[in-house]
Amino acid sequence: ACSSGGGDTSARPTSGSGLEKTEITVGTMPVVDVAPLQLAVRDGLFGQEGLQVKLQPLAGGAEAIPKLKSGALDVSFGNYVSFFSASAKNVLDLKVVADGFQSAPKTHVIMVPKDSPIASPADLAGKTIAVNTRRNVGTMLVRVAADAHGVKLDEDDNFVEFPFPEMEAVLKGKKVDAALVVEPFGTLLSQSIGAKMIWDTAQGPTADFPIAGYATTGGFAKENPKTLAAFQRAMVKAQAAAADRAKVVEIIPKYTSIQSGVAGSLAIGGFPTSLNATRLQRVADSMREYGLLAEDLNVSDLLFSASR
Amino acid sequence: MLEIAGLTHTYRGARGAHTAVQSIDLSVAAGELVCIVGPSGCGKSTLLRSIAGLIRPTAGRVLIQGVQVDRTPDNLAVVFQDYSRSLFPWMTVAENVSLPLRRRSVKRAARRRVALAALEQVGLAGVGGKYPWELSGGMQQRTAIARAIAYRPALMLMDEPFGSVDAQTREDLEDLVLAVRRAHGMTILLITHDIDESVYVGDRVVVLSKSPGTVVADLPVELPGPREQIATREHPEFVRLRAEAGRLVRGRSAPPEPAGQGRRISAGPQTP
Amino acid sequence: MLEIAGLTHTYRGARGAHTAVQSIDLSVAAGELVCIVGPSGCGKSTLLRSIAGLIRPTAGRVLIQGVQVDRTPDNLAVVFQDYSRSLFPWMTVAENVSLPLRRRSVKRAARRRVALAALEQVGLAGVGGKYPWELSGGMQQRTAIARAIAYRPALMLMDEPFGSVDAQTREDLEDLVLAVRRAHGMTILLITHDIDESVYVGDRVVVLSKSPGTVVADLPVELPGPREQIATREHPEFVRLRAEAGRLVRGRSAPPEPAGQGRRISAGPQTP
Amino acid sequence: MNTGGIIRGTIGALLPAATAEVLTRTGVLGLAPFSEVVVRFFTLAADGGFLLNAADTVAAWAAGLALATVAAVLTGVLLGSVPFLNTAAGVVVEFLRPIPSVALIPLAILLFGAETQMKIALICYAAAWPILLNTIYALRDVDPLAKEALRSFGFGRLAVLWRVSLPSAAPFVATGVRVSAAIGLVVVIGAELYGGGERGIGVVLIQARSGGGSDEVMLAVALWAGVFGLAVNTLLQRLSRTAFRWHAVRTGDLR
Amino acid sequence: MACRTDGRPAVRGRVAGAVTWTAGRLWLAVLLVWLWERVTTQVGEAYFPPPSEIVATGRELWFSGPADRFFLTEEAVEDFGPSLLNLFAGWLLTGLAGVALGVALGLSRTFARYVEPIVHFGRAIPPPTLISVFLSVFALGTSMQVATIVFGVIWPVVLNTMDGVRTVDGLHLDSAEVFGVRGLRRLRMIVLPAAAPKIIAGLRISIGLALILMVLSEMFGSKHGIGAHLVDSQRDFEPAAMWAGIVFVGVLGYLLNAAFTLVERRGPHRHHLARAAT
Ligand SMILES: Nc1ncnc2c1ncn2[C@@H]1O[C@H](COP(=O)(O)OP(=O)(O)OP(=O)(O)O)[C@@H](O)[C@H]1O
Ligand SMILES: Nc1ncnc2c1ncn2[C@@H]1O[C@H](COP(=O)(O)OP(=O)(O)OP(=O)(O)O)[C@@H](O)[C@H]1O
Ligand SMILES: [Mg+2]
Ligand SMILES: [Mg+2]
Repeated sequence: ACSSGGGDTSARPTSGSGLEKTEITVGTMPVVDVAPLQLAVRDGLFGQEGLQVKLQPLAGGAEAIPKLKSGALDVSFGNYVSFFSASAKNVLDLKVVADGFQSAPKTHVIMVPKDSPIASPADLAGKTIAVNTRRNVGTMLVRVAADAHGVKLDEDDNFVEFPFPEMEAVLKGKKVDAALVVEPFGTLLSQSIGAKMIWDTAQGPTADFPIAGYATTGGFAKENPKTLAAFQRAMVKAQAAAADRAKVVEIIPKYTSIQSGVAGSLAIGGFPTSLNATRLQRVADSMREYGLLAEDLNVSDLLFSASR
Repeated sequence: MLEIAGLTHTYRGARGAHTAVQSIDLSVAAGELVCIVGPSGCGKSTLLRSIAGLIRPTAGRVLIQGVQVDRTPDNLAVVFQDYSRSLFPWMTVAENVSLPLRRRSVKRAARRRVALAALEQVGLAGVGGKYPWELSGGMQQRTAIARAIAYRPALMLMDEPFGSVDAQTREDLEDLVLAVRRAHGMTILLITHDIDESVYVGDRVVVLSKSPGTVVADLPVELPGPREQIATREHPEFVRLRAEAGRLVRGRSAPPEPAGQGRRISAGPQTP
Repeated sequence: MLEIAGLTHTYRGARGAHTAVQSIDLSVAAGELVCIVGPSGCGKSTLLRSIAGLIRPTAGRVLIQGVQVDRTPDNLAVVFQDYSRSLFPWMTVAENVSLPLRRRSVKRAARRRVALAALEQVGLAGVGGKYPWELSGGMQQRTAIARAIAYRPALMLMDEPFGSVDAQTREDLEDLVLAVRRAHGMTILLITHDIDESVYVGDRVVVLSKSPGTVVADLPVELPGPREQIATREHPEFVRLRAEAGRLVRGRSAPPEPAGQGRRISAGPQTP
Repeated sequence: MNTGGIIRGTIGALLPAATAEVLTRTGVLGLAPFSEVVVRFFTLAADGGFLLNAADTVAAWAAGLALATVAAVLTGVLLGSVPFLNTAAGVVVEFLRPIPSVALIPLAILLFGAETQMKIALICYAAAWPILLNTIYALRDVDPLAKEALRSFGFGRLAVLWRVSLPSAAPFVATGVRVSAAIGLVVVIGAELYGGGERGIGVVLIQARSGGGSDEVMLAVALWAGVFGLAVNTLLQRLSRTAFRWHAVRTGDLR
Repeated sequence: MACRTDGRPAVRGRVAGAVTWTAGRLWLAVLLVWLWERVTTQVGEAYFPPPSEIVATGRELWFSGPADRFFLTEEAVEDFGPSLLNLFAGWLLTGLAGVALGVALGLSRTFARYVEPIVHFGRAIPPPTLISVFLSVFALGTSMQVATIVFGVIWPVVLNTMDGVRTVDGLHLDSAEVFGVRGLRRLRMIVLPAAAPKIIAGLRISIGLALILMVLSEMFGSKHGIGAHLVDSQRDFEPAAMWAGIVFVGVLGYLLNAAFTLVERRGPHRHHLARAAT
């Protein structure tokens, strides 16, 4: 019941007929995670399903929720932690439409300046760590790593928020002790200021950790089940296509300002092709464990399924 | 023409009430030019504002041509002392002069004609296209007078109209008022604190007491022939009248000053 | 005391040069009170500002007590016409009056004493703690005079000092100037456009021509005894002098007006 | 500003520019060298994509400013002529004024959805205050004698408002608009940067920041904002000096 | 007003006066809050909680602490303390630097011709685009936030001071010259007081802006402060807490403005200041 309707794609008509809405707006960000979405648009995968998709860049993801609510976006890319806590706080009637991205080796790393005495998460006690968003997946990944080394970090006291592009400046200026960064910033930091990676979060309890996906509101899902199913089908093809690293490396410089040279050496995460409640439940459980959720959250209620 | 009976005005402010004028009775015949003099703060402007319907009297009434004033009557024009504030700097001189005619629904072209004629009459032919602030003080005050003339009021009220122009211009404007009165047969009520001026231009000089102002004297001015700045002022009757009015204005006692200081503490004793 | 020789001042502006005063020669003996009259814009203020060293003459020179003026001399005080702008509203009356004494390095307590004495002299005992804007116009002008007195200058320059006060106060202030002169033996140069006033207070009346100003007459005033507002003005010599000065000021021909309009176009012809 | 003014202004800018260059070149400041920012400043000008986005931002700015002007003047006239309402509105205005529009982004998104409306609403919110306050103050300061002069010829309240109060308040309102123009520019870029959207300079910046080393673009855009703000200020100042010459003469503001 | 024939009616009169005064000022605010309450309760949108809920949240967040700490919670001390410190430090620095630069620009037309364009230029630069500059110039934390505030706020102070100094009445200057008040004494006793109304107006505008920038500067790189609180509550989807922050900023702004008005009305320059609105 939890798998998407992607399996029987070929059985459905590929023309636009039958869709409640043929034109949808999708929120996106200039990050590696959305490479399949960009591929789908470029290669006309949505068109094959009779869908016309308009992409709208988001600034930081925080505004995805009000944009979904107000109808400015029909579907939006976003990280699961934000989606789940919005849902838990009853701010948004959430439906996850497609899985997007999961961590892989070196996609989410803790970096320290070249000459830093910090060598492992065990040394992070009492230190200040930069993350791009507090109380989110970043802090969680660091806290999980620290826990594994017996160090307790406090959500409010040990983390400060900086946009990824500023991390170079704050690390170099020793204004923070460490930073959790994603690609391409991990690669760039080691190239530009010789920053050292002290921990790769893609191991232990956070290996292959679901990071982000595509969601919509319950209201939209109810009124446009066929449209969303078409979107799912296209995304499944796109996610599958993105397993080919060359395709991803090729498209990244087209929608981000990552240079082609850099793109080639990036660590690239996984692009899951199915929407799996068990996998996503991991995120909710970790959130509960680390105080980002006040109560247990049953993720399977939040997944969109075309058959419903 | 103008009948004032028992006019009293009391200002009510945050710091209590202040009676500015009290039981003023005054009547002005059509075509007369009456000057009102009185010490500073005695309520001259208050009287004028009541006549113009700009403020409502606390008691008493004002009749113009037999009609009681309750809002600004439309056969009346006012020339304020402070020309630089009563002319509108964003309009040209001609626009300023023709503005009141809009109330009479006069057409644009006709308005312009009347305005230029009025300007010519006050000696300002050719400056209609300038702005008030491009003119000297005397010319600005003439513009204000032209505005009043163009409106052809039955009654013209002038509040210290020459208080802020230099002596030279002042004499010219005094003569201009006399000429306008002659030309249009208007009734004019002119407020001034210059006793010489009141005697020089007035048919009658009404003297108000210090605050709250009441009428203390109403002197007819009987000077021969048309007035002339130098000769008239040398006339014995003029010298007598100005001395009399002067004594009446200051004679009663010193006019009030805010802080209650006597007025001549130092100068007085040293004058042997 | 004061020697002015061939004083000429030309303003250079964006729209060309304008000569305000031309070849003025004038000398004032110590203790004299000289009045300067002249039509509006003839350069009276320019003359005063040159004497005070506020502007540099284009030609000619000014000597005070034998010393050539190039920057403001320190034995000189000025009373400006516009009291409301020449007093500092952020200082109390006493602070305003005592400010100039700082220059003389007078101690705080002594400054205060001198200031209060000067205020008392102009009839303002007890208002030292108020702010200028809490006083009436006449009182403000007296404050400006007190400031000049407290400074004990050898020469006091007054630019239309009573131009913006009402007639009543004006007369009081005229008498005050006479009293101050007697009390301190100062030399005073008083600029006015009121001919009556110049004759009433002056030992001499200097008449300037229309722009560019030059000296056209220097009339000695020989009125008997101490002056008194009503009696003096009724004196035949006073009447004669004011008529003469009046003819001199306006006689030459009409003073200039910016737009070049004749001054009496309308009033003139109608005067039979 | 005339040619001389531009030259002098440029000379005045040289010292800070040289300082910035030295500091960045020597690495005292960990930023892209200033001269590279300047180069980027010029290449942006030739970049059609950037210009399209900039046009979008400027359009939102202009619309927000216009809306703020109309709304603030109307409210100002209402409050300025109804004293008891004005007294009561004081509390509300002083409460609302310091609220940063950036903090209102999510609410604005929710209320105004489509990104252009959202931006316009935020600009309008931030830009309305100076204009509103100037309008109220200016109407309060209209010379009572000027109003009486018109009333004495028998004109009514509306005529006085239209023919005296509004014209004499206009120069101060214009000053308010000039202040608001700069505020509006700051807000529109902030709104795009924090609120995302389809087009606009902020979106260019978001994209530029995705690959690291983005100071250069960010600072070049900052330069553009400054240049644009300077130009708008000069233009508005000139316009109001011409339109309100009577006022400029009075305050000696004719240079 | 009530008659004041004996003592008691006078007191009653004063009390009645105070009540009328307060009511005259507050009725609209109360009415709007009431309307807001009705509308939001009716609509029930999570992002627009009713005022009652906002106030309750704010109280619980910040004002439910122990009595010996004036009921402030630890959170309040952490949020407000640094915020207010930054605000005042930034504002004070701005005041000093802005007035100094403004005076220099006002006194010398030549200097102004060269520098004034940069001022108008700087005024239009959005502070968020300068994050990286601030970050690399200043250490993390306070000084960077103070820098953001100073940069965003200095312009109105400079421009107003310049304008005030430039428009000092020529007759004031002439009077000073005639009586030998020159140099520094002239600056201190004549120029600065004469320009004071405009300088103060500039400072008044700037404190409103400073508040805005304080919040803005805390939105990144800050663990505590109202800006951080706003961002956190937005990210945590707690609209009531976010609104409480907004309301707090509004109230703070209102209070700062009221304090300013008090200084203007009570200070030695009150008359002089009252005339110079904006
Ligand atoms: N709006 C007002 N509210 C309260 N008191 C006022 C008001 N206008 C005038 N007064 C007071 O009423 C008195 C008379 O004022 P008014 O202006 O009529 O005098 P005036 O004779 O015209 O004086 P002046 O010769 O100085 O023009 C003065 O004491 C003045 O202070
Ligand atoms: N700063 C200036 N620049 C250019 N022209 C000036 C300046 N000051 C005065 N003038 C001109 O010089 C002439 C003399 O001016 P001044 O002020 O000395 O006249 P005045 O006799 O004092 O006039 P009033 O009686 O009106 O005070 C006038 O025509 C005036 O326009
Ligand atoms: Mg009056
Ligand atoms: Mg003069």
